[in-house]
Amino acid sequence: MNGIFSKLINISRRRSPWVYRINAGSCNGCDIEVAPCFSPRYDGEQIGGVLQGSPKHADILLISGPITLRTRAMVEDVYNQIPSPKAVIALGSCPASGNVFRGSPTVIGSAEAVIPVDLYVPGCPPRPQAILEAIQTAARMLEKGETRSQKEVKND
Amino acid sequence: MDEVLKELAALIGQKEPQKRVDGYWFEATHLDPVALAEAMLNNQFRLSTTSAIERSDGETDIIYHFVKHELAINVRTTTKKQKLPSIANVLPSANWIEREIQDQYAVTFEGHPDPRPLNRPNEMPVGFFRKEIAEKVMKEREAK
Amino acid sequence: MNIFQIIFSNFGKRSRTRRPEDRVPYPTDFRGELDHQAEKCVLCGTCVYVCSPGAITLETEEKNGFWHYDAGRCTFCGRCVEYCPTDTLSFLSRSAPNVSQRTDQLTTHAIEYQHCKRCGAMIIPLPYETLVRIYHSEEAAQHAIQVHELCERCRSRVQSESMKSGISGTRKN
Amino acid sequence: MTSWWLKAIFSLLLWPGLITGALFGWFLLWMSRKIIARLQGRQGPPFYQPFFDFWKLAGKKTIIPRGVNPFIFYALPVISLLSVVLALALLPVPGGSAISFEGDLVLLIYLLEMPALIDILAGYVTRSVYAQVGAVREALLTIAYNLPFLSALIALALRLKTFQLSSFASAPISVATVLAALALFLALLAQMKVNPFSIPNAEQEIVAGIHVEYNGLPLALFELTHALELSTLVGLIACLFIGPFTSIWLKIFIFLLVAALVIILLNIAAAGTARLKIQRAFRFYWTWGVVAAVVVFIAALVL
Amino acid sequence: MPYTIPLGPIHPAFEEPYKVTLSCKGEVVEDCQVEVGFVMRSIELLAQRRNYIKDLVLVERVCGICSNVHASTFAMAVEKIAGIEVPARARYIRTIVAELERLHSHLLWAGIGAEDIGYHSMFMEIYFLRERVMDILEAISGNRVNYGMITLGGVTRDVTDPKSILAVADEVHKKLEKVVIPIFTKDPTIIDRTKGIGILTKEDALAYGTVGPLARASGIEEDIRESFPYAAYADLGFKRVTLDSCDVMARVVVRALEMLESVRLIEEALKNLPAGPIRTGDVPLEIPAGEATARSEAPRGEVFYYVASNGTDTPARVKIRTPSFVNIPSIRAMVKGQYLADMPLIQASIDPCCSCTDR
Repeated sequence: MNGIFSKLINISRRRSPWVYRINAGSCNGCDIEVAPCFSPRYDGEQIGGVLQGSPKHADILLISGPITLRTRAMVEDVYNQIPSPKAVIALGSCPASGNVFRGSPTVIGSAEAVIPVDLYVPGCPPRPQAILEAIQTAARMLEKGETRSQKEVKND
Repeated sequence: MDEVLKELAALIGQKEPQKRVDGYWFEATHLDPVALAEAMLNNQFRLSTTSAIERSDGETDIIYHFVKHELAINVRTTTKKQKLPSIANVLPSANWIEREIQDQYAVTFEGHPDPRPLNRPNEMPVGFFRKEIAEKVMKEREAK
Repeated sequence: MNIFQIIFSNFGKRSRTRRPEDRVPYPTDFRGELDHQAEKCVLCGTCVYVCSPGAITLETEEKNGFWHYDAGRCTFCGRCVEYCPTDTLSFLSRSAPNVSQRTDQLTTHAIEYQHCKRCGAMIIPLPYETLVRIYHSEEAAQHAIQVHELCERCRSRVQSESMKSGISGTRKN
Repeated sequence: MTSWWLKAIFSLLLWPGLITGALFGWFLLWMSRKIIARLQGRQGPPFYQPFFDFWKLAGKKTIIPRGVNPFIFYALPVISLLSVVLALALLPVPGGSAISFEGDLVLLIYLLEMPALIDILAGYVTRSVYAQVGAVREALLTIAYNLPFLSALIALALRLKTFQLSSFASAPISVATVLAALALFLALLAQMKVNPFSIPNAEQEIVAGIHVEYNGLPLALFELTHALELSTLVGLIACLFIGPFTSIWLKIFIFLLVAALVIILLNIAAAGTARLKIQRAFRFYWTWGVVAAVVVFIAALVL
Repeated sequence: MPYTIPLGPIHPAFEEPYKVTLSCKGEVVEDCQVEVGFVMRSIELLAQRRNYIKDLVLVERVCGICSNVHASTFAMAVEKIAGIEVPARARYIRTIVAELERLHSHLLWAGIGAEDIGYHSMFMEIYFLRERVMDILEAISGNRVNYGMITLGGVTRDVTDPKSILAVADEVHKKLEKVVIPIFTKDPTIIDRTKGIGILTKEDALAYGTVGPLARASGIEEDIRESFPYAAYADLGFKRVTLDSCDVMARVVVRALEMLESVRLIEEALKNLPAGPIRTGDVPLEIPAGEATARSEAPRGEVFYYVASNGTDTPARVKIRTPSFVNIPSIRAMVKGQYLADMPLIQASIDPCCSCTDR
C-alpha cells in the first residue's frame, strides 16, 4: 500500500508544479518574462503550473537578479518558508554569475552562495518557453527526488 | 528667457554663462544653493537632479541641473570641507537626491530634513563611491 | 466592445496556446547560444575587450592558447560577434540549453600555434577568409598567403628584401 | 437499528458523501478552471489537475509558523472538512440519502456556515497581518451573502411547510423554485469567493488572503473542503429541480445538467468582472440581495 | 487604533522589491513610508571602470523594461562630447525602437494594472496583444528585452522589412481602439476602482518634481520629446498628451493615448525611413575630455544622463537620474485617506521601476 501511495505523490509532484517568483535585485528583465508564461500564448496552466502569491503554497522558486546585499536575508527567509520538497530555478545569467554587475561591491553575484540552486536558465532574459521548459524539468526532478532539497534530506 | 539668465548671473556674480550644445553652464565657486533654489522655484524651473563629481583635493563638485520646457541651466559649485547647505526644504524633490549623494560621496547637507541612508546597504561605508574606498570595497568583494 | 463580447468570442475560437515543446520560431539573427570556431580564432583579444560581463577570457602558453567562455556569465549582447575581426564568433539560432550544473556552462577551446616558415617562432596565421576580406580579391589573397605564414620580424625582412631587389633592379638598367 | 447505522456510514462515506463528493467537487473545480481558461482564450489545465494538486499538497512537509499551537493549526482544517462532509451527506441527491429527518435543513444551514467561520478563525490563528485583514473581509462577506442564501431556503421551507430536505427534492418546479435558485446562485458567487467577490483571498492586496500561512497537508484539507463546499452548494441548487421526474437516471441527468449550467454561469461572471472592494460588495448584496429576498418571499407565499 | 501594515519587499503585486509601510486606521491609510535600496547594484561605480563599448551594454541593464532608452541617452551624451554625427537612418531606427519599447512598456503596465484589480481576462487580452510587439522587437534586434541596438554613432542592426512592423502597428492600433481603451474607460468595475482614487494635485506633482505620464496626468505640460527633440522626433512632429483630472483613471487614459501616439510615430517613421548608412565609421575608442548632459523620454518619464570623460577609453563620471527616482516619493502625497484595498493599484499607477531607482 505504501509503495502505491508514495508513487502517487511523486507523480502528483510532476503534474502540479506551483511556482513562486522572487526578485533578488534584478533589472526586472527576467521578471517581465515570467508573466507571459501564464498568458494565453504560452499558458503555464496547461502543464498544471500556477503562479502563487505566497511562498508557503509553492514548490518551485524562480529567482532572478544578482542577489544584492540587502536582498540576501530576504532570499534565505523565503527559501526556508517554502515547504520541502522544493526546487530552485535561477533565471538568466544574473543569479548564476552576477552577469554585467559582477565586481560591484553591493552585489553577491551568485545564488549558489545563498541557496542551493537546481537549474540554471541562461539568457538575458531567457525566453518564456525556456522558463516553461525549466519548470517542466524541475517538476520531473521533484518527481524523481533529484532536487538538492530532497538529496540533502536523504543523506542527513 | 534671458532675464532668468541675468538674474542668475547677478546671483552668482559671474557675468556670462557658457552656452553649450546642451544648455547654459554657470561656474560658481561660492554660491548659496538655497537662494538659487528659491530663484529657480519662482521661475517655475524643475530640478532635474544634482550630480556629484569627486575632486582630487578631497572635495566634491556639485552641479545643479535645472530645466523648464526647452531651457536647461546647470550650475556647478564646490563643497567646502564636504559640507553644503541643503535645498530639500525648498524643493522636496531634492530630498532623495541629496540623501543619495550623502551615501555615495560623503557630502553632508546641513539642514536636511531626513538624513537617513537612502539606498546604501549597511555593510558599505559612507562615501563608498569615492576612489580609494571603492577600490578597497571592491577588493573585499572580490575576495569573498 | 465590452468584456463579455470578447470572452464569448474567445470561447468560440480554438485556444491560442502553443504546446510547451512547440517553440515559437527563432528569428533569423536571434542572439542565442554563442558558437566559436577554434580554427579561425587568432587570440587577438578583441572579444575580451568588448565583453562587458567578462564571460570570455584568454590564456596563452608557449605551445598553444586557450579561449575560455562561460555561458552562465554571458549576457548575449552580441558585441563580440560584431567586433570579432576574423568572424570566428557567431550566434546559433536557438537558446542556450538549461543546465543543472554551473560547470556544464564553461567551454574551453585550445588553439594551436604554428611555426613561422623562416625562423620557427610561434605565430597564429590569419585565416584565409580574413585575407580575402582584407585584400578584397582572391588572387591578391593568394599572393599574400605566403607572406602571412611568417612572423612579423620575418615578414618585414622578406618584404624589405623584395623592395630592395625591386629598387636595385631599376637602378641597374 | 444497525442497518440505519450502515446506511448512514454508506451515505457519509460513499454516496453522496466524501468520495463521490470529492470527485464531483474536483470535477466541478476543473470545469470552472477550464471554462475560465477557454473564455480567456487559453488551453487550461488537464482534467485530473485538482486531483493531483490535492495529493501533491498532501505529500509536502508542513511548516508550522512560529507561535502557533500545532494542534489548532491541524484541527481547524479537519473540523471544517468534517462539517462539509456531514452537510454533503444530508443532501437529497437522486439516489436518496439515508440520513433524512425533520429539520435537517437547519442542520445543513448550520454546517454550511462552519467553513466560513473556521476560515475566519484560521485567519487569526496564524498571526499573519495579511491573514487577519483577510479574516475581517471574510466576516463582512459572510454577513453580506447570508441574506439571499438564508431567505431563499426559508422561503422554500415556508412554501412546502416542512423543514425536511427530501421534500425539497420531490416538490414540483414552480416560479418560486427558479427564483430561489437564482438567489442561491447570487450567494454562491461570494461563498465560493469567485471573482467579483474574491476579496478574502485577493492575491494582489493581501498576498494570499486567509490561507497565507497554511501549507502541506492542512492546506490540502482546506482545498478539499473548498471542493466539497462547491459540490454541496451546487448540489443544493441542482436538487431543487429533480422533483417531478420519476426514473432515477432522468433525475441524475437533470441534476448534472443544472450543476453544469450553474458552473458555467458562475465562471462567466468570474471571467467578466474585476474584483470589487469590500464596501462595494457589501452595498451590492444589501441592495440586490434584499431585492432577491423580497421577491423570493413573495413568490413562495403568494403563488 | 492605527496599525502599520508592510507591503513588500516581497509582494505579489510588486514586480520588484521595495517596501511601503502603511500606517492606517481600519481600512483607511493615513501615511506611508517608502523604503528603497534593495536593487542597488552601484552601476555608476561600474560604469566608471569600463570602456565605452562595455558601458553601453552595462547601462542597458539598469532597467529591463526601458533598456533601450538608457543606452540611447548614454550614447547621445557621449556623442555630444565627441561631436559624433548620427546618420539620418540611424536616428529614425532609434526612434522606431524607442516607440516600440514605449508600446510594450505601457502594455505591460496596463496588464499588471488590470491584474492588480483582479481583472484576469483583461490581463490575458493585453498580454496576448503585447506578444505581437515583442515578436517584432525580437525580429529587429534578436532579443525580446535588452535589444542591444544602440552603439556610439548609430545602431547595430538595420530594419530590413518595414512591412511586418507596419502590420503589427496597425493591429495594435485597431486592438487599442476597439478593445483596450473602451474597456479601460467604460467598464463599470474598472471605473469604480480607478475614478477619484490616488489623487496627485498639480502643486504636489510640481513640488515632488514628478515627470512622465504621472505628471502629465496631473496637468503638467512637460515632455522631453517636445522640449528637447532628440533622434527623429523633430522631423516626425510629436503631439503631447496632457490631462488634469489627477487620478488613477487619468494616468490610464494618458498612457493609452500615448500608445496611440507611439503607433502613429512608428508608422510615420517607417513610411519615410531615409536610406543611407546605419552607423558612422569613424568612432574613436578614446573620447576627448569634456562633459555633457542628455535627456530623453522613457516610458515612465525623463531619463537624464551626465557623462564626463577624461580622454581615455573609460568615462570619468556617469550620473544616471531615472524617472522613478522622483516619481516614487510622490506616493506619500497620493495615499492619504485612501483605502487599503486601493494601495496596490495606486502604487502600480505610478509604474514604479525600482531597478531604475536604486541603480
